[in-house]
Amino acid sequence: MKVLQEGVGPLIQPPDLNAFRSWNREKPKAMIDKRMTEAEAIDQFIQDGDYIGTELYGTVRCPQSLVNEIVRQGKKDLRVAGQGVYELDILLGAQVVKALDITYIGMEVYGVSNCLRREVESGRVETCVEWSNAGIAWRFKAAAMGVPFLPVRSMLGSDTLRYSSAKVIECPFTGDLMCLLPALILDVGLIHVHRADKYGNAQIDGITGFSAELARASKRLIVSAEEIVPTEEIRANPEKTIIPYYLVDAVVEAPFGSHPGEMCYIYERDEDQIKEWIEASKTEETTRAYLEKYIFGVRDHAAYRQLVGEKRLADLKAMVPGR
Amino acid sequence: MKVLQEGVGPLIQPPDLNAFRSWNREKPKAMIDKRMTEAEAIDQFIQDGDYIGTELYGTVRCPQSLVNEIVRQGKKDLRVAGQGVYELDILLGAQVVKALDITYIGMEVYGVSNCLRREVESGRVETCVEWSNAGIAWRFKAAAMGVPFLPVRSMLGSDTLRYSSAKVIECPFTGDLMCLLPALILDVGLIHVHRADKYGNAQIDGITGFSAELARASKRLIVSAEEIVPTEEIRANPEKTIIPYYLVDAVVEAPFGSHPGEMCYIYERDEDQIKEWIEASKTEETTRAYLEKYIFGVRDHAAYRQLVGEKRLADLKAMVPGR
Amino acid sequence: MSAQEYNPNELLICTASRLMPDNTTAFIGTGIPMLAASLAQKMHAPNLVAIFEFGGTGAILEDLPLAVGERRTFHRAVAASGILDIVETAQRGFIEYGFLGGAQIDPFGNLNSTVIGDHDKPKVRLPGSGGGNDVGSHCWRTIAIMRHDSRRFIEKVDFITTPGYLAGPGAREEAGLPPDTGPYRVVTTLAVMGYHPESKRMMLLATQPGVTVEEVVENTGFELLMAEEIESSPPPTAEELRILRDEVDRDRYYI
Amino acid sequence: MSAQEYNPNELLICTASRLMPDNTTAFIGTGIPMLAASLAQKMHAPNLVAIFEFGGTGAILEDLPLAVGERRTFHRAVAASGILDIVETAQRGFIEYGFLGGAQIDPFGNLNSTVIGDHDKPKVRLPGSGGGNDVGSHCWRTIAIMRHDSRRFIEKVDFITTPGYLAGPGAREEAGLPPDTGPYRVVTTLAVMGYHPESKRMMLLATQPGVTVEEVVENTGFELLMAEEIESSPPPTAEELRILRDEVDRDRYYI
Repeated sequence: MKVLQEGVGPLIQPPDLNAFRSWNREKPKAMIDKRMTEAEAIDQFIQDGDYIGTELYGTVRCPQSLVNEIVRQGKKDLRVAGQGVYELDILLGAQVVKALDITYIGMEVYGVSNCLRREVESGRVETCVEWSNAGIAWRFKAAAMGVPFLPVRSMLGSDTLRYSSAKVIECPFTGDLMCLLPALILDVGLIHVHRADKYGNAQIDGITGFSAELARASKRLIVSAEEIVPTEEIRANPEKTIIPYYLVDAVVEAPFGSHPGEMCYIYERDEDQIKEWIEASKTEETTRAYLEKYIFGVRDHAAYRQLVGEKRLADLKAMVPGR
Repeated sequence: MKVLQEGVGPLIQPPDLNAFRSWNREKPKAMIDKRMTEAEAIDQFIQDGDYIGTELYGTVRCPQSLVNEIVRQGKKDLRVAGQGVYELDILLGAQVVKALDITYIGMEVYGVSNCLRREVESGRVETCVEWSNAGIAWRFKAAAMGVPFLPVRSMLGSDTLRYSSAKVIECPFTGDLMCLLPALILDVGLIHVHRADKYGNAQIDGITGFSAELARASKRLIVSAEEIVPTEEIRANPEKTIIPYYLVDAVVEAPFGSHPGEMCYIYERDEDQIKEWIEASKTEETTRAYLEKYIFGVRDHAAYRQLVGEKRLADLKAMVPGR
Repeated sequence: MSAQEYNPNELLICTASRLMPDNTTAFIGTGIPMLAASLAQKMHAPNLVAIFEFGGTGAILEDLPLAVGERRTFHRAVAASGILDIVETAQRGFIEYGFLGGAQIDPFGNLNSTVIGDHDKPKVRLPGSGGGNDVGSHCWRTIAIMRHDSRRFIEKVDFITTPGYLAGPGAREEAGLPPDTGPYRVVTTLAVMGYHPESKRMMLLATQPGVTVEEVVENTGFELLMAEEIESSPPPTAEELRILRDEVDRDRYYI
Repeated sequence: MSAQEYNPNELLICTASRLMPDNTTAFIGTGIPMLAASLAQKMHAPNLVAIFEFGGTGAILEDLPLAVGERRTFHRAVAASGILDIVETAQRGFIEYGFLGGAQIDPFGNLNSTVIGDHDKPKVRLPGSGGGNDVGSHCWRTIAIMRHDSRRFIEKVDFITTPGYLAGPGAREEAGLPPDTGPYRVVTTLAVMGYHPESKRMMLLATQPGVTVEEVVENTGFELLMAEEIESSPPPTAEELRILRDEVDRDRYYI
């Protein structure tokens, strides 16, 4: 296969689909109660140096209680796939990221990420490999399909491709140039959902982002859910299941798990706390103070909710209009 | 791109994704009332020689009233993508098929298709290009993605590949051999759904087969629906929409549109009529008599329903258990 | 039919059923495999994860599905998706067992369901691959359920619809198929066969009740390897037959 | 602020809004494009099909979405899917307009939102492509909304995050990008620009109210082509401002 161009970016995680097959074969297919706390899930399934990914869009449906626990446990040298706003900013603020497959890390309308700037410009993040949003999602899709690459027409002609690890080839059917994206297999995927049963069958309301793809691209998958429901509720609406249980290693009950982000139909975004973070993230010192307050200073997600305050959380719920 | 092996089968429909883009650009994006009868839809959108495809599984959710109308109007020389049971058998029985991208045409537990045998063994079907079920679905998926091929690990090493138009290459990331499937763009796609609005927004209950892929791989798309619903019903549950209106050219209200096939949660399969067809299909003469009775002998789908009989249709509905 | 007697389909169903362990994934096709999976769930494998090609995962097979995409294939399932999600799940290595059939099989387990005779001028045009090739490419272990006679068990199939071990050891990997996959068992009304771990050729493991090794050999059109010890496959038990007749296929679609 | 006065964001929103015809598809990103799309739906384009990256198609923008995946992006939508369905819809040619932004733009409309300085030792690390590269690769016509000064409008961007016309005529096609796609308009508080049909270089089409051609040139760090007739972009109308203030952004998130 003649390669006409290739990006100079390293493959931070090589796409070995045969090894992934063997891994998946060994995952238990039994219906096992996988409920545990954030602390147990992160301790058991994330190692220093792991390649991890979060699924979300902006601050919507972030697995934030899991990300907070990663920071709390002092996991480090993480390699991260990123499209992210607040949650990746927290990881960068905690200085636990070593390498990034990056598409977008920023604060949306609030502008650039101060933490990304500090970590990359200082060289503490050693590697940034560039992709587009769909590029990263397609890389998950390739892994989810069980193939080592997908051909797409994004990224062609750009420096985004030049600083990626994609390759350009000529289509053997049409002669069109295609950008080949290598499959991205995560060591650990983190997804927050509306509901899951204790085995890990998970359902999401509204748009689904790239949850199906990331879940299927993960060697280990930690699902947090606003609510744990009986399996019969899942079986009554199997069309809604976007993650079948056998993909899942841990199920964490996490009400307000996306806070300060939002969860559609359940609670709105906590704009005040987002603004507090934007301010805090401006210096290393204030960043540390923020992390101290919201992560190290609280034992777990229940304590975090207490710190944020029942009234404030109730207000965020009350802001949700009818459908 | 070095090709290590290629199937000897012709590309019955070439994968020109740029032409497909231009076609899609011109499709109207306005919300237009697209309701019409089977006769109008088939007359307006299917030409002799067109490449068509139906979406279904076995006899489930067949666009049968549309297929019957194709036969009734004497469309001919069709090129067809097939995974099919009763509905492709009817097209073959009517001798209107010239070329097949074939994965499976048979009668499931009732065995081989007599019509397929007659048409292929006589040479009236001039071309059979072989694929697997997923192979055909992935070919639609490639077109739906807007790329000229997808890499997969099906078909490798087999004569199915040898008599396809797939190609084998070495993955430039891993060195693994991959089967490349060319995108399959239909001139006309036919899909039967549970509900649609008059613009073409369509929803399906239960499993969805390859409806999303085929709908997105069709230059023209005819949707028949058990029920036409107000758009507000669609907008109240946008997650359920598998076909957005702008893909659709015609919306046909067709209660019992899948008969003698079934429609999950609405009516069961008419086993007696399937058996009647199995018997009839054994000779050309009895095949013609069956087509005369159920297609040429009735003006339209309403007359067909009358022929089958209200009581029998009511019985098929009554056979559906609670969910 | 009494509990002591049973018909050929009942024998095939019971034999296939026993090959499905609990808490395992199995790709279930139309016919015998559906009955076998339903029986397995009601006997030794209540948590057998039945996976159906067009989207059903983990259905509870209270009622017998009659076709691969009908509502019983996702009845109280844990997920109901579509064909590509399912086959990609297999391609990703999640599906352990897959069931296959065909008109012809060769010593390496290659299967033909496409044509008898030449492809372009066939003597008999058969249905084609369907999901067979996908199952045979991606599932870790495939089980073929066949009618057993010497016109079907032949040295060389007319057309390799679904890859077995192709030309022998290493051939699947050379063709690019996933490593460590391939044919596992062949179940017929005469015998249960496996494959020799080195030569990848079909090997007689057990005879069905009342069948002799000679009968098996006679009905096989190629040289069948013999396991060191040829077992006698136990007949369907009274319990299996009761569940099969009273619960699995109450309406006698198949039995 | 009275109906006669307006702030820079209001000007950008109204100008961008008028570029969206009725019954057209537009890929809508966070910020100004959301307000512009909402305003367009309430003014001249009630059937503008707003498409949001993470899955919303055809939402009714009664309430202003604040981010690209939040509930208002699929409020009473015709479909709610996921990112790949949306970007594949664009890749398949269904999306006419796409909105872009960036820290730098060059005469061919190439955009940088990745780094200032060298990629591996950046002076400023910016957020990265996000959906920008996808929009700029697949949509038929892209509209960039920019702050207008000579440090942003420069001869050569530090990094081509999102392809404009790359090195000029034919370069997109040579790179494999879909034919007939590319930059269409640049909207700033100073001007509206297009591209010369042959040279594909940026060309001044209209100045914003009260802005002179000289001011535009002064704030552009490369030679700007001039349309034969430079128009005056009309100021926001009282009706536009009323709807923008009373309906689109009642809570003054942006204006």
